Amino acid sequence: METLQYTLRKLITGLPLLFGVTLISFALMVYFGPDLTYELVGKNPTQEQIERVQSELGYDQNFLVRYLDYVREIVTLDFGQSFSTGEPVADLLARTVPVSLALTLPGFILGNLLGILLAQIAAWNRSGWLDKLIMGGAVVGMSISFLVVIIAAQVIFSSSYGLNWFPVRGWSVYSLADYLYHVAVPTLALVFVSLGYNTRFYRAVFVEEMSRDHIRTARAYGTPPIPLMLRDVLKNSLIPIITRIMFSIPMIIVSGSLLIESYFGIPGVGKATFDAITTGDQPVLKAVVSLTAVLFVLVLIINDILYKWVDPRVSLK
Amino acid sequence: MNSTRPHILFSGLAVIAMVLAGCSDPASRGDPDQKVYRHSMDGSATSVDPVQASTVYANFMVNNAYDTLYRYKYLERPYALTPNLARDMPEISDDGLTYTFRLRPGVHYVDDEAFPDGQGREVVASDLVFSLMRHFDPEQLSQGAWLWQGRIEGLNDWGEEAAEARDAGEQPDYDAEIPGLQALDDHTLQIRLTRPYPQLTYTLAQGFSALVPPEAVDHHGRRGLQRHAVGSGPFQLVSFTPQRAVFVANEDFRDDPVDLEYEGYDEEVHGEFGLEAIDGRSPPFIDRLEIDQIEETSARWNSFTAGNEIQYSTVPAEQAESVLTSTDPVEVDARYADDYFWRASPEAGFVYMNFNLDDPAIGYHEDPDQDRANHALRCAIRKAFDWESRNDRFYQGLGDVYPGVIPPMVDGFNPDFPDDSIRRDMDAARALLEEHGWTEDNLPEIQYGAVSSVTDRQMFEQFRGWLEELGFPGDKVRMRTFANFGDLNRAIRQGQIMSFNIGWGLDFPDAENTLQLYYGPNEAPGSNSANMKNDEFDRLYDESAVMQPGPDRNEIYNRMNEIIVDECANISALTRTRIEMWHQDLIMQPDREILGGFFVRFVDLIDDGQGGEPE
Amino acid sequence: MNRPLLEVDNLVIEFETDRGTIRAVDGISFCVGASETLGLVGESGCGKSVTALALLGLIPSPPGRVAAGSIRLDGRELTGLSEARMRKVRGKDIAMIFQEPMSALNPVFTIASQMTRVIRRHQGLSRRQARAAAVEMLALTGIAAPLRLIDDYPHQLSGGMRQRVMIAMAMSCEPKLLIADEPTTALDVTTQAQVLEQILALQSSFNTAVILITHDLGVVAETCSRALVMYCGRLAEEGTVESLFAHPRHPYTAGLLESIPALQASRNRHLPTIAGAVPDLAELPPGCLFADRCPSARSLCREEHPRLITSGRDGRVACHFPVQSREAYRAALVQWES
Amino acid sequence: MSINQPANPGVDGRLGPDEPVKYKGPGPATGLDSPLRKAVYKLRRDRWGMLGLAIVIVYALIALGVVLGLWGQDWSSTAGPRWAGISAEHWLGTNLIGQDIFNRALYSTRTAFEIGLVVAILSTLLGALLGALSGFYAGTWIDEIILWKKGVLDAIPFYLFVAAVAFALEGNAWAMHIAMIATFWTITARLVRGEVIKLKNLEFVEAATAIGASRMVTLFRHILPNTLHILLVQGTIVFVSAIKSEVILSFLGLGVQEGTSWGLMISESTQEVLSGQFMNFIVASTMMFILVMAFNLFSDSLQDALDPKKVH
Repeated sequence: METLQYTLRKLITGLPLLFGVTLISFALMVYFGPDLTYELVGKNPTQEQIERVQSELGYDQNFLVRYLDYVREIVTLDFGQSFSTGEPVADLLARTVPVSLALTLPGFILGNLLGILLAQIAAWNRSGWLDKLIMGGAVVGMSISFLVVIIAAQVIFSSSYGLNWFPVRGWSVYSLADYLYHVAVPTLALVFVSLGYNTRFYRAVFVEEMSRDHIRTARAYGTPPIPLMLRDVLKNSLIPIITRIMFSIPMIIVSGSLLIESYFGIPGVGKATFDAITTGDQPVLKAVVSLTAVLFVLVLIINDILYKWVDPRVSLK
Repeated sequence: MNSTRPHILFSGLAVIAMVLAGCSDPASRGDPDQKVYRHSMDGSATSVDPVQASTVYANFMVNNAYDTLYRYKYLERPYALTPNLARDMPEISDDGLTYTFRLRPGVHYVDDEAFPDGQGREVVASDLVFSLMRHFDPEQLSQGAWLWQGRIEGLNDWGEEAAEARDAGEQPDYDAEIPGLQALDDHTLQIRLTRPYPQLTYTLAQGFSALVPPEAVDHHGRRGLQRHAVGSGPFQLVSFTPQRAVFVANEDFRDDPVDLEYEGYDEEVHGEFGLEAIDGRSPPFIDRLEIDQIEETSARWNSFTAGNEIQYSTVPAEQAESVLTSTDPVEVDARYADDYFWRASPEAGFVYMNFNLDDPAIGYHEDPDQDRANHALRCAIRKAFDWESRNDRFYQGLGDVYPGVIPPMVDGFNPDFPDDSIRRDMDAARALLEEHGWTEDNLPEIQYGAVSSVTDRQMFEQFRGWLEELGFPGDKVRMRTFANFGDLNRAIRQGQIMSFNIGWGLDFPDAENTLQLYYGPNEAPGSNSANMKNDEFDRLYDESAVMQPGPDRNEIYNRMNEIIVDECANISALTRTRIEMWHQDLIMQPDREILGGFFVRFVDLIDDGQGGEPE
Repeated sequence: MNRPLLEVDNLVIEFETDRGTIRAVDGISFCVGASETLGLVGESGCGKSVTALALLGLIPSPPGRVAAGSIRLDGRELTGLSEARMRKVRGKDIAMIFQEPMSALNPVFTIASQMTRVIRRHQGLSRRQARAAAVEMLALTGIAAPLRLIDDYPHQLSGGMRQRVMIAMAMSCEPKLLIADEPTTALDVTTQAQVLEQILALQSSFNTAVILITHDLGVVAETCSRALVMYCGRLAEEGTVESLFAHPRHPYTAGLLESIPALQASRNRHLPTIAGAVPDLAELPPGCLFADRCPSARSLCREEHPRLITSGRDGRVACHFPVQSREAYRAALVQWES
Repeated sequence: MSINQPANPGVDGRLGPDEPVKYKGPGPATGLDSPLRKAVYKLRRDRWGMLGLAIVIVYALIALGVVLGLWGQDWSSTAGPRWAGISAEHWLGTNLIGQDIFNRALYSTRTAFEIGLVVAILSTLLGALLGALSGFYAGTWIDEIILWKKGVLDAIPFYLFVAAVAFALEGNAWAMHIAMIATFWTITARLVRGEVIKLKNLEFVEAATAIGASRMVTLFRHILPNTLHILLVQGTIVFVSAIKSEVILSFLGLGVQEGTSWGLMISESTQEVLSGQFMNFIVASTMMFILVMAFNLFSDSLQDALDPKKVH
């Protein structure tokens, strides 16, 4: 009941955020966004035809009218059909979001788990050679551009100049084997690129946590390293960990990994959204933007509820 | 803390569920006894509605799902028209204004819920009347209306009435009588033109003119028809997404046996492809057609070479190095030639660079001296343009470079046209500049519009390199980037860009289609993006536009081509060549061009029961 | 006297810092007898907590390390012990109570969870048995309804309650030695007394030796039999509580005694504190480290480090010129200040 | 709890816990009185940090040389052959259109510094200003609005935002800079806000207020200078983020519009590596990696030196 009340209250306080995200995105992506007119008018259009298309696309309305239309669409959850393909926006999201999730989740999960693991090892061996090795590796990892990682991974694993084990690009997944075959290289790249940041972040969290009095207490009572790190330190560090993970989730759902999807030609939501921005496909943009905002508010709420779940001191006031 | 376990279990299940949901639908793999042809395209059709069939990809879909009155012969090149839904070629009145078309009787639409009893009714002449009227109904957002704009008596007037009706929130009257567009009976159509338009028959082979039953528009609406087709073509569309289209054979497709010789079969050219197998049989031969629309070149190539996925692909540019052993003549490495059939096919179109002649810095100028100087400047830039290098660096040396805008594949191409406009001559270029008083200081800033992509940028930098050799300071050659083609296109259509690279795909194999690119009245926002306005050219265009094909007309075309070259309005042209490859169990000669999209009905598979490779 | 329970001999603890190696504890030796209560007194930063952590092998390393010396519990050497063996000592043979009951307990686990883990680890009991033992132990520390709070989280308890929980946890494995590091500092005055009483009561019933670390001489006076006074990582003075209070020998001890308000004869006199600051451990002066703050320092004190000498019956002091009496110290102080 | 959570792990993931605690070694520090001198002293003793700084300086000199016209001027000439190998004329070979890769890599250094400096300076200033206002007026509507803006920007996926800005500005050459500045300030602002809230309750600030200094003077004269350590460290972090983002944005066609950059070179290489042409890729990514790595090392040691609470 407390949670429910809290959620409702929080939903209402999330309205300004919803408003802000939709307004800014609407202004940038839709109002000042690309002009589809000349894509749609044919080779030798007349002035009337041009105006007709512009009016069909809503370009002749003023900002407020268009924004209010947008708000109405959000409220009714009806974004219509893609301008460029005629595909209902709901279908488009239903088709692309799972692909993005399937593509990025393994890398995201592995990147975080490995990051936590390495950070725990580093934090436990703080200032030892293992710590220095791990943290040195993290700095190196952080210094390599994501794009470079992707290209290198592709050349090494997917080209005839390297091992040629995996497909160069694409996403034709019909079975679990196909899935593993296609997801391997993207996952590797995702893990590589996130591991440095994750390890550093988590190590800082753990090191801080390890300096707490209660950890000293636990050690003074003979807690062995593994339970100490995995139970005492980890559970007490969950708040920053949860925050980091939770706030990545809307990004994963909405933008997937745009770069991976573009580079490997994978039909995920990041690519779809990016294409919609480049072509000015307003219905798709509007849906994605409002999805982002809603997810963000939801994440804020779930985040707080999770805080309460992991830390009994937190109350949802 | 016991409560954590179910949570972990639950999240694990959720992840697996999502992963599986991320897998594509495997159901489309089909039954092994069926003949399935898996085609691939290098871009996406965005709609299957004939009114929006403006791209190669969309046209390909429309050609297979719908019927047009005419089509191009399967194998004959240059492209030649042949009746399709029409029984024969049209009867044309002596003044060239009245066309009478006779439709085949007994052709039916595929079954669809749009029809009262769900059964496809017969295709009748009034359906074509309706289909052409649709282009002039503003609600339908036609991209093809320009083909008939002002050409057919009364059609434009009806368009205005339709616009008024739509503005008033009413349905336009599709039953209205249009003087120039009448169904005399169910199988006879008469078109009356405002002035002669010899290309009319060509336009009736375009996807834009495909026959759509009014019931389908009423029932599915414009939006519905973007992704659903109700036609009478050789195939029936089962599903369509921007990634993949699936068709099945139209069981009731009319009986129309193939006369291979009539279609242009030539033992020497086509002998190795096993096409004789279809002679005398009635298309379509395959049961199922799957079209994967894969823009990613490597993904397409991988899928093609993997062996069991797509069966047709063009060779991506980055693979050309390893696939080809020679570019002139084109030779394919044995690794590929042994496994696949291949063909080097020129595109039905070309790429070229335009100057915006409305820009006083480089184009027309009130001051005659300045006007001449600008003309010299354009010509000098053209002389500095190194087609050989452009072809070599960006088109693997496969392109065909020729002067002017009449490409080799159309009637009217003159192989003896002087080629100095495509020959690089730096000395002459510099001399020309000097002669007209151009110096490093008074040269204008050349602005080049392009999309912000790697290739476009490299093309620009190459161009800038040439101009630097010509004597331009590097900072006087600037690229104006556009985030996407739509914005660039708008800027071009609004006459804001001084120079730009652009391509043109032929709508029909007649030089009129390319010469109109420099016809004054077609200036921005039309397709005359150079905004060339030359009185003689315009007069000749008007004159030739009403002429039937023949040597007289070709002579005028040649003169018009000369005018374009003399004006230095552009730097043209290069026709790209693509290497198409297909698996050897296919019996076909593919053609990815907008004119050749009719080939799929002639595709057959060697039936060895296993679907394996032939000997 | 029997063999002492704990023998610390010449313990040296060093830390690596940005500014070089510093000695936080420099050559301390002492013993604790079974069931004895030893006070460890000094200002904050004097090395007393570091010493306590060293007994448990918990010096954070790096940067710290036990550079020399030996620690023997029941005759068993602890300094070279492997981490795994040391863990068996922690909580079982030596238990520790910390200063901050607020933060010393893990906020995200219940009392039951934290206590049963310790009990099960060292006594091999089942979950249920361990819980029963925890309840019993909580009752022994004077918690009226242990079942009511055992499933609470630490933040739901008052400071005094938390410290009792801490004591219960410490005593739950019946350790031989209990180290109480400022156990009452963070508590209010009434609770302080109760908590101290509880520790003493349990000590006698379990026969545990206690090292009570404090800066509060009053607490030492009330609870301990013997006390060590530390200054800058070194032992300043050692002796029985009676003799330390009656006859402090080290000027630092005398100074500390002077600054206890409750022991002052006259309340309206101004309360003397020890002037000056503790020297920088990274740049230690030669000679006596207390010299700069000492009213009776002479030139020798700044040149030569004083060695521990026996004083009285079983006391020791590290001073070239030990204080003769508290009055003499006061007089010297007045003179020095002026 | 408000929406002001550490919400943007995207830019560099360095959002530490709110209050890292360092080991409190025994003994108070004396000797080095000024915190700045102490920081410089610490910095100079950090070998990796100094190595990083030295490399950054070398790069800066390369960039300066390009600006002064000493080298890297021939980056656009297309006179060379296609994909030439290493030779005396083309030290690192040429690209598809015959441009000299060595010269392009040098010129790109200048581009990197231009982007890094513009974005780092402006976004840090913006973050400082808004963070300071937000912290100083914590709890008022000014704070609320700034927090709201921050929350909104954090909620829009970064690359989509940049793309949107780029399209809204129709391919403007500064679109990338503007978009980065508009997103990177939020972290700086969050850190400065926290610091300002802490500082404004300190004695010297109260003293300044007591002697009648106006609120703005107090904020900008007395409080903001005390957040300098945050700004310096954030500046280096943003610099690195900007250079790294440029690569990806250039690949997406949203990046550098004039001149060339490592990002553009790497984008070119995406079309070359599968044909076995690796020079563009290797040169540009190595040049960039070394600079970013050096900056990271320097940034870390700067953070160690300036922030006494930094977790080691």
